[in-house]
Amino acid sequence: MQPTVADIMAVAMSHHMKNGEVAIMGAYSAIPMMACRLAQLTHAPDLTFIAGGSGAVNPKLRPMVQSSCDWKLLTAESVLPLSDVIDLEARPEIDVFFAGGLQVDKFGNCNLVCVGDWANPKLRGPGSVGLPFLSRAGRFVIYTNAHNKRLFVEKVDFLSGPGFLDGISYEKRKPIGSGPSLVVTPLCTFGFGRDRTMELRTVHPEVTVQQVIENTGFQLKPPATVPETTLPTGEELELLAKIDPKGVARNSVR
Amino acid sequence: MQPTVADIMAVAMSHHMKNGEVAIMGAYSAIPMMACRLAQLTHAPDLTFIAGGSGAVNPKLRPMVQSSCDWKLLTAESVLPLSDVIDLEARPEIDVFFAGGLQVDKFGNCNLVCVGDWANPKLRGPGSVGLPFLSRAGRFVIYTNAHNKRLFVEKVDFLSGPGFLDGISYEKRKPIGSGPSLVVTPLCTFGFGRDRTMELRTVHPEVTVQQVIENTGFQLKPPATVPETTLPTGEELELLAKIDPKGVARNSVR
Amino acid sequence: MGPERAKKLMSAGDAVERFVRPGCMLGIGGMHMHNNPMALIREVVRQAKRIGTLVTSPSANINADLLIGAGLVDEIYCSYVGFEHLGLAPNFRAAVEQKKIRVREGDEAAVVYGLRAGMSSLPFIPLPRGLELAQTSKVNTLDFKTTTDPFTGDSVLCLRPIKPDVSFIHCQKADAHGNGIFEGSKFTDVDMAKASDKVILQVEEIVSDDYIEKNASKVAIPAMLVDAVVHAPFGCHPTSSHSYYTYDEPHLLEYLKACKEGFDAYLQKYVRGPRSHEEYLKVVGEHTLANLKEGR
Amino acid sequence: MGPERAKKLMSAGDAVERFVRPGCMLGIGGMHMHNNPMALIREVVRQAKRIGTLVTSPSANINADLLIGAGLVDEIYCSYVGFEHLGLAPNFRAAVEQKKIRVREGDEAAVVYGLRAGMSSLPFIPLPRGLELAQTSKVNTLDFKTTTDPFTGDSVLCLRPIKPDVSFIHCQKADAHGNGIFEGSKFTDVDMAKASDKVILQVEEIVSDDYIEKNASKVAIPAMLVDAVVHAPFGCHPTSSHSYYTYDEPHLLEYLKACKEGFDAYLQKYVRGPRSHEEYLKVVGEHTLANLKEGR
Repeated sequence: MQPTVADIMAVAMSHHMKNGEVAIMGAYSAIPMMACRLAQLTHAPDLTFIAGGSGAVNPKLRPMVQSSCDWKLLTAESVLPLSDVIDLEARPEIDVFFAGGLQVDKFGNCNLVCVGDWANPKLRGPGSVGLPFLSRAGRFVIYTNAHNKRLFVEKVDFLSGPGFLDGISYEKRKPIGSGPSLVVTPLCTFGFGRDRTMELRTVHPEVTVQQVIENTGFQLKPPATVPETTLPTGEELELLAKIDPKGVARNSVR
Repeated sequence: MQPTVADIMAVAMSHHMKNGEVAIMGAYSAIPMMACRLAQLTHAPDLTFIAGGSGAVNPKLRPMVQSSCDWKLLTAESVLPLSDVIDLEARPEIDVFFAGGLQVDKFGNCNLVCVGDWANPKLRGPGSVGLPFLSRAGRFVIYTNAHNKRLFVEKVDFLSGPGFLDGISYEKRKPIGSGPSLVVTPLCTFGFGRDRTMELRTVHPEVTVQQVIENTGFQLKPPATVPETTLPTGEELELLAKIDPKGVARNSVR
Repeated sequence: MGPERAKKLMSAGDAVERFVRPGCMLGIGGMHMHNNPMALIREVVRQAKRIGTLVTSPSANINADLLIGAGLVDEIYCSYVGFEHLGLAPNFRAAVEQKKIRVREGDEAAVVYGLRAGMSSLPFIPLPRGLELAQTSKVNTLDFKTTTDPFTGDSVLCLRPIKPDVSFIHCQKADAHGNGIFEGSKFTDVDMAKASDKVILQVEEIVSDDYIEKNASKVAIPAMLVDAVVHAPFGCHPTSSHSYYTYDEPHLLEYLKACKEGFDAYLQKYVRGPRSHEEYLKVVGEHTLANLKEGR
Repeated sequence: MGPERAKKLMSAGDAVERFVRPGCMLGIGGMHMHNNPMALIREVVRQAKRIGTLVTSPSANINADLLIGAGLVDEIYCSYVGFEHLGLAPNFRAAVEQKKIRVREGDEAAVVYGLRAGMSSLPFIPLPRGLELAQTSKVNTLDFKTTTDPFTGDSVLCLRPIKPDVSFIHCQKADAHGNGIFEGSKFTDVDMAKASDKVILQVEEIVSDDYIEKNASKVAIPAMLVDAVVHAPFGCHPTSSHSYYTYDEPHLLEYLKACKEGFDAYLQKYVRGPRSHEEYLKVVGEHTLANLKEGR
């Protein structure tokens, strides 16, 4: 069985989760949900994850669904009113927040509001939703279903979800969480360097470093050799096929 | 069938409730609960009442119980978390709040905290609980299970539940509700006059005006004739006997 | 036993006519493509009621986009308007880009904490530290202001309470008095009902007083908050009603296409043409509805 | 399928030993003579753990009075300590009158809004207008302070958040991970659990993971908030556990009498004497417990 791009992304996120942690995700998060379920079934049985708006804690994903508020997610361990979910989002207990955006910049800042000036937008996006809570999360993972220069930009046009801000003044703002820790795209994974900017960590199979550079809107200085993203093991692939037999998430990228 | 003192008190409170209103009561409120249920079964089918800490809305009182948080109250129309009850207490929707105290003064201020100075109390009471919300209730009814000079005092030693304060400065404090409207004791009922002090309105059967004066710690200027408190009708007595066949509330006074 | 209680049952048309004042602040429940009170929303379009300010749960969908597309919304206080995996909200997007609507920029915190302040009669609500780092408060100085924490002396970002004049809430069951039960997620709908002056409750099913007594602990919306109960089976279509039916993805895609190719035709076919919710369901078709019930 | 999850089941003794630090702020759930987590409270007395600050639901009963009578409470933040129709709380009353305890005077608003601020990570919480008329805030300037409403310029009374170091909560059912279900009133217990750093959950019954999955919508306390699950059938005695058993009025009257006539004898017979909750139940007697179950 060949892994799909979504499989590779899910496994990268799964490996990032530690046993006993609490994770949360918002809208359009089929891949992060699948990643957390995979982690529970492999190395992190005590991982807890909350499927955003539905209020479902540890949904069993029987079946996997697209919408973050689907009734089917309520086959879970508990179902919280959204108000309780928000209280948890604000607590230090949330170890990992899954985030995305219309734009993501090199400091890991996310924008879901607009392209161009807020008062005169070229494109109006949906809005920030829960992204401002990134400032309070233990750490956060950025995932995207596309990788291009419109998405990965030098500086976001609107700051919905605070990453490392401008890098320099970050410490002065007395951050509560520790900021972005991992970026997973259909082409590669990024981490963050000492200067708090994105650094290319791995490229997915059949993707070249050059491709990543060409599709990223800020400057990358990749090392001489960039390793390939860890591929799913046979066991992981089997589990992914069990979690999502219809490919709702597994076939959602490209 | 002879009415008990509690029957007479319940009927006085029942007649005070209008159809469509919302009422709320706290601890030790068996008689107000019985009064509200009686009103629902007679002239006020759309009266809503909330049994304080239990969170029960319109408990059926099958059976009548002593404790305001009893599980048996949950045979009701809805059961709210206390937090929701408090939100309702703060809303303008609450038309009638039932209140009591260790001390009640002539302006209808209530005290559940202490006799004597707060820092050096002669008697420490339980505490104010929900009485501060009296300031936000549409109006409030004071009920007591005793009537003596220690209870009805010139001025409360601690202001738990604001009535008409000192009378004079009341308007200046921009009250939200309209203050106390009725006082029901084992001896009589009081209303409030233009100077916002308690006025004797009716005496219960076999009680003299002189008895009330002697047992009240502030000066009363009763009119020449004080009518007798309206007695329960045959229908009301029958309903009270149905609501509380074991006399949990009906036999709770004297 | 006892005298008869008043009932609050009425048609969507009567409820909207009676409780939605032109220019009011309207709250709308449901989240993403779930539990949107669409029967009431289509009725607002039929009656062409102008909405002064529209406020929704943290994630609006067609509930907001349809009203905006009908040109009825002066201002929106929003956290997110979109169609999740199906893409952006075309009418919202166009109205903002063409400046046909005023935006009070919000986020999940703004809506949730704002409703909390509204429902608890708080004069304002201070936000947890960190939320001030997002740009939201910089572009919405009407709803976000700063005061001093009286315990630490720190400067703290605060929100204005949200108190809709009237809200539309969909839940699955209610009695004729308005005791409402959710058979799935509650989203921010209970908070919105509590924060609102008037509430119109749209339900799949009217249940008896006896049913409510046996399920009192499931009642999330107490009758005293509710002013009208509207019986509207499939009243969330094309969105889902949790545990009753799933969302109609082909219809939502048809809607998204129509937004780009001629929204008036959509409005004529599905909203202004049918004179009632019952007629709307006929246009959608029994077969489609039965399939959505299957797919829940 | 999948690897085994960690369980949080432990004895009352182990839970109290591990999570109650001397001098801590302890939150205690239950209200009036219902759902008081007495098995845990008796264990605190056995281990003679000093409580820096005790905070309870808006209406405390024997849960607070017993700890105070055992001389273990330095300070109490309270709204009400009493026995409802059975009278005043003798140990609380005596300790305050004899100045053996510090009182942070509160009221229902103080506890409920304070817990809300705590559970929602708010820096402080402003109160609805009118509550400042009561005298509470005048005698408790630690928890009540004034700031400026940034929207109106008015002066507003505010509360300090309540964030217990550890809380004791009783609910009727939980799984081994701490997903807790109330089969009756929730009082302020969910808020308290959410506001606390650590939570010890005392339950009547341990249920399976499967049971929780089938009743997920009834779970009010999610496992992630819970640090220890203590299985203690009749663990609320002499108070009630909603839907499981009623309160033991003769025992409460015996308690009230003992407070006046020699509290050490009561403590010896019922608390320090029995070495565990199981031994306590033997002292109370099977027959008594069976009757309370009948009378629920």
